[in-house]
Amino acid sequence: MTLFGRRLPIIAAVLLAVGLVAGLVAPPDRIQGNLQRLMYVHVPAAWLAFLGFAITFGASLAWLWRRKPRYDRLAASAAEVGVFFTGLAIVLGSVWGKPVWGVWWTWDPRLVTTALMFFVYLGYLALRRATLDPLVRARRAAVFGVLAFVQVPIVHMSVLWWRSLHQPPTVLKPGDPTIDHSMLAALLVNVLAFTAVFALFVRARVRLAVAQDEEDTLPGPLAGDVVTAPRLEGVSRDE
Amino acid sequence: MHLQLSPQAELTDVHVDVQRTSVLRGLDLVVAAGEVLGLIGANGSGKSTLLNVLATLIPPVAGTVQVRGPVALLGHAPALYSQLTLRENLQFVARMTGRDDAVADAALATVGLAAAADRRADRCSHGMRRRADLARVFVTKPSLLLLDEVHTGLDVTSAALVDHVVDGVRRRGGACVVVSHDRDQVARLTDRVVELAAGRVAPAVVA
Amino acid sequence: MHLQLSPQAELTDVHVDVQRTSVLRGLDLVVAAGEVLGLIGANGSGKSTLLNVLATLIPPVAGTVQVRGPVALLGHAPALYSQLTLRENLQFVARMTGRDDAVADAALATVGLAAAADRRADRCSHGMRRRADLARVFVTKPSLLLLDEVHTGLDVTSAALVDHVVDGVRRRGGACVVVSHDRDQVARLTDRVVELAAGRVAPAVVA
Amino acid sequence: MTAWRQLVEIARKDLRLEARSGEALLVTTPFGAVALLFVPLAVGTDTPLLRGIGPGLYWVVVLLFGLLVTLRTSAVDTPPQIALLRLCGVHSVVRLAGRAAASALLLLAFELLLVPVAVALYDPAPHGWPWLLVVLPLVAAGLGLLGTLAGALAQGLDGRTTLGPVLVLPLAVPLLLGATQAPAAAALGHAPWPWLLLMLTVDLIAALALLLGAPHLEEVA
Amino acid sequence: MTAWRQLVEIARKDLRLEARSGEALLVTTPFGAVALLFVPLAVGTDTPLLRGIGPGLYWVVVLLFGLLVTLRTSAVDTPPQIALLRLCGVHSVVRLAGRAAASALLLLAFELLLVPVAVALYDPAPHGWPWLLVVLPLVAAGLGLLGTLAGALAQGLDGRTTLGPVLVLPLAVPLLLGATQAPAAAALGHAPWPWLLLMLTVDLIAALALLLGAPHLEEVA
Ligand code: HEM
Ligand SMILES: Nc1ncnc2c1ncn2[C@@H]1O[C@H](COP(=O)(O)OP(=O)(O)OP(=O)(O)O)[C@@H](O)[C@H]1O
Ligand SMILES: Nc1ncnc2c1ncn2[C@@H]1O[C@H](COP(=O)(O)OP(=O)(O)OP(=O)(O)O)[C@@H](O)[C@H]1O
Ligand SMILES: [Mg+2]
Ligand SMILES: [Mg+2]
Repeated sequence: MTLFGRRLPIIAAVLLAVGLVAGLVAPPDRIQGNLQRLMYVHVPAAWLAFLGFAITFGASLAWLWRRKPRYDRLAASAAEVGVFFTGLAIVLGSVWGKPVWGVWWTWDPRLVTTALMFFVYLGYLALRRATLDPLVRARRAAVFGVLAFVQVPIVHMSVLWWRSLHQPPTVLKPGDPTIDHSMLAALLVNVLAFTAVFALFVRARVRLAVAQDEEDTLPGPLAGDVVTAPRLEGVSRDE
Repeated sequence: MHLQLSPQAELTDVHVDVQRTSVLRGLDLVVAAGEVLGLIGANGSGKSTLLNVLATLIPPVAGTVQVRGPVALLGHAPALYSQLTLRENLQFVARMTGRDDAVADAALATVGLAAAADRRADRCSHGMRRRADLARVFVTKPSLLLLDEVHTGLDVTSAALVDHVVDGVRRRGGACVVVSHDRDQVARLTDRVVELAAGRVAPAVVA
Repeated sequence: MHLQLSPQAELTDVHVDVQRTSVLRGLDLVVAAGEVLGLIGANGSGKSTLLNVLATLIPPVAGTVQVRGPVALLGHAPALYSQLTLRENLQFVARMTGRDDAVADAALATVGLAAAADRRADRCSHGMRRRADLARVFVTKPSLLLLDEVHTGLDVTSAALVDHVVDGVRRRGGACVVVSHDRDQVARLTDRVVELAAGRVAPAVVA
Repeated sequence: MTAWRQLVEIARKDLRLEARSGEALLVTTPFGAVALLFVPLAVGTDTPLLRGIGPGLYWVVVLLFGLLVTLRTSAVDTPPQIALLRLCGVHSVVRLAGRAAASALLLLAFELLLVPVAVALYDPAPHGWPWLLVVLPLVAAGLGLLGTLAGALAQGLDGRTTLGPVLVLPLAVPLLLGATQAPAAAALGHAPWPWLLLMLTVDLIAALALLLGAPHLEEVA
Repeated sequence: MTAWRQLVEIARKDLRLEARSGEALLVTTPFGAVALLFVPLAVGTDTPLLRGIGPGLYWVVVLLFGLLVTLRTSAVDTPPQIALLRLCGVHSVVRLAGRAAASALLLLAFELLLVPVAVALYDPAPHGWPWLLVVLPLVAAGLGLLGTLAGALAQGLDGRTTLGPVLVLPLAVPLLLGATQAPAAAALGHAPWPWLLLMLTVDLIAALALLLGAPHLEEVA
């Protein structure tokens, strides 16, 4: 089993190329001009972060129910990739915000809740890193993976609960999306492309975890074998 | 002695990992009711781990564990709250198991700590803490008693306490598993001795 | 055996309080160079406290303490950093006393833990930790060695280590004080046995 | 019924340990007070500014140091103690619920002790203060539950006292918002019910998480 | 010479323990970052206000959480360990100085990690920042020393992580003042030497206290 496989990377690359073209071809925003093209990465990144954490949530529940190691691996991998995409969304949002809002960071509820979500899942990863025993780790991570997910709806709803600077839902909302249709098309292509990248990352991470687990479950030496009888000959005879 | 047909504990093909290293590997063990089983083995062979498995505190990665309780485990480190007095510690155990406070005082008197009952556990000597831990058994009256090097730190007069405790369990028809490195002690105290090596048990050759 | 005239340790009319309660009360004790002294006594009689006084870790409230070092104390709890590996623990001791790292590895090999050298101390069994603690003595080569129930947790093969360690100190002309509740052990290992009671020592009647 | 008695005994034991060590009330509380004192030293002693940020800082200090209260060392069971409780038939939910109850009581005391300090140092506007009578217990309960959960999640790990807070602090944000906004809303003449409801929801979610999560969080090494 | 080698080995051991547990840098640092994030949530998100109080809050967080770094659990010697060091001929000054050195290094890293967070969140005025190159090490050294002293004072007492800070926090006040005022003075075109001198004095006093106090602070129970 190779880390990346063959077909998925090709699909992802093709989709990314198409997405890039679509992003460049789509009309510039009336007010923001070309800057607005950052949207084609920022928005998919944010959504894929949500997807990652949703997978972590589902896999954690599945682990608590079935206790199969593969759910634990999936949860961990999805969380890692989710953290990556959260970071990407934050960085691109900052880059976008500097010219649009005039600052890198503002105390906008969506921004703050996103940052908190980032910290929560960093905590998730820190918890995993700190726990060695696989079973204990899987349990604690599963409980926390379920609990942590409350952050996601909070991030999504934050713009509605607290009226703010950040774009309110324009696509993911009931009714017709309030966005230019060619922009929407370009956005959707990019969402698709980054989803392929997401799948690629998660799969690679899961395979890495499988390999690691297999290495660990090879019947190694018994813990007790390291202890031998004392070797007393010749030791302090020389004094 | 009430001999019963169903065993007090039964482990079948048990595999146990601790922090990803394999400690027990395909272990089978039956502890009969009314039996006092001695368990010996080299340092690091997994005796304490096995007691934890018998107490259902560590789940096996494979195999089945069947145990009839109530179980008490006296491990290497006493289970005392160091800022509570000895009396408070034992009363806490008594209340958790729905017993009267008087039982706690009686237990302390039995182990010879009545006069030290109001001393905080962290102001006690090593042996006093070991004794206080032992006193728990007089409170909870377990039917499976797991003793991990229980003689450690007990002085000459209190070493007899162990015989007393083990006798009590046996008389109630329960079972004991006694871990010790002192082969004479084990041979004297137990009905049968097994040795733990290579992650399994085998009948021991007792000197 | 190099007999020397000046004693290894000498306590005169020593009074010691621990947390405002009096533990030792007018104790006199001379440990001669080259001697192995056994120390027995009931739980809570002050044996561990006395060893700490001999190591000059607890100052007396009255009386004089004179000790010739270097001293090593093996107490009830091993002095290991639980997050360091056994090798790192012993190398740390070696470097603190200006010795080579190789000494640490040799010491671990002596106590039968060469293969466990890279295991963190908190991943070791109770007996393994006791052995690693004992390995310190092979690194620091003390001339006054204080052993507090040192047999605790050692398995059958490693119990011989204690004899070996004690022998080494004796051959170097140093002295040992051995605390134990096992009177046979004490009688076998030591030249002279004293009993601690009522805050003083008196020659013991050994069975 | 027995479970209830066990819970009460566990909480009582935790409170007694606290009374012996004084860790939460004698030590963390002064630490929190010093933190409140430090901010004016650092940001300048401009009175209107301080009056404005006073209540907010009070709640930040309550949250951050409150979690240290819930994670105080006397509220950690060692592996032998957990084993003992398990073998005495104490369910993990009961054990953690007892701890959460004790922590919530301590947190309430902690909050009450810091109120006069904050008032003295920052002289905040006194509007809407009666709502504190509801807000303080809601925060104490929520923090007690979340902190207990954090303690159980980080049990036995290196860096327990710091990993724990990092895990649950972000989840406590709605508590912070509710606590600061409810009296503010009341001062402006709005009914603060939505904020109280938000806090209650957090408390209930935390309780539910403890109830469902506890059985998975108990292990003895 | 040997004492020097002992000191280095002790510091190296402490850093290695930190590398194993990640307590200071992986856990306390995010905790500090979360604290920085929390304040605006509570006190309101008025940007000019935040820009004004930003540097002050940064230093308050560095001080309070920095003390948690110095008091991390991996930096506590148990009584047997202290006894071991004593019997190996390690003087208590050497032991505590080694610890202080390790803590100061960790604190410097902690400060550096939090700088970008504070800048991103509060967008403070950038005047006088080159002085940070002097101020950061001075604070790290002072806090490392004071924290080590606090740890030694509270050694063996219950509630170690919280009692210690209370003892030394008052001594840290000049550090806080110096750290906030030095760049501010520089921004106004004044030479910040008096403030730097103040901080240096605190560092020296702390070092002296450690040197003279250490022999009295060591006991083994
Ligand atoms: C650090 C800064 C930023 C962060 C952390 C951030 C975060 C997010 C998140 C988490 C989402 C997904 C929300 C959801 O669908 O529930 C999102 C969506 C979005 N963001 Fe940002 N953002 C930032 C800056 C910006 C800026 C500067 C702009 C443009 C002016 C922007 C425009 C958008 C748009 C258009 C969406 C899609 C909204 C929808 O259709 O639902 N973001 N952002
Ligand atoms: N930290 C402490 N605070 C208060 N009293 C203490 C403390 N440690 C020990 N003591 C008391 O001092 C006395 C002597 O204790 P010590 O540990 O020296 O006894 P010991 O002879 O070693 O006993 P054991 O055989 O049980 O190890 C005991 O009565 C004990 O209660
Ligand atoms: N927390 C742990 N993490 C990793 N490995 C462990 C842990 N505890 C024990 N082990 C390993 O498991 C094995 C069995 O340990 P256990 O404590 O059961 O041995 P034991 O037979 O009781 O030894 P002893 O006679 O020394 O008490 C040992 O090799 C030990 O290194
Ligand atoms: Mg064992
Ligand atoms: Mg003793």
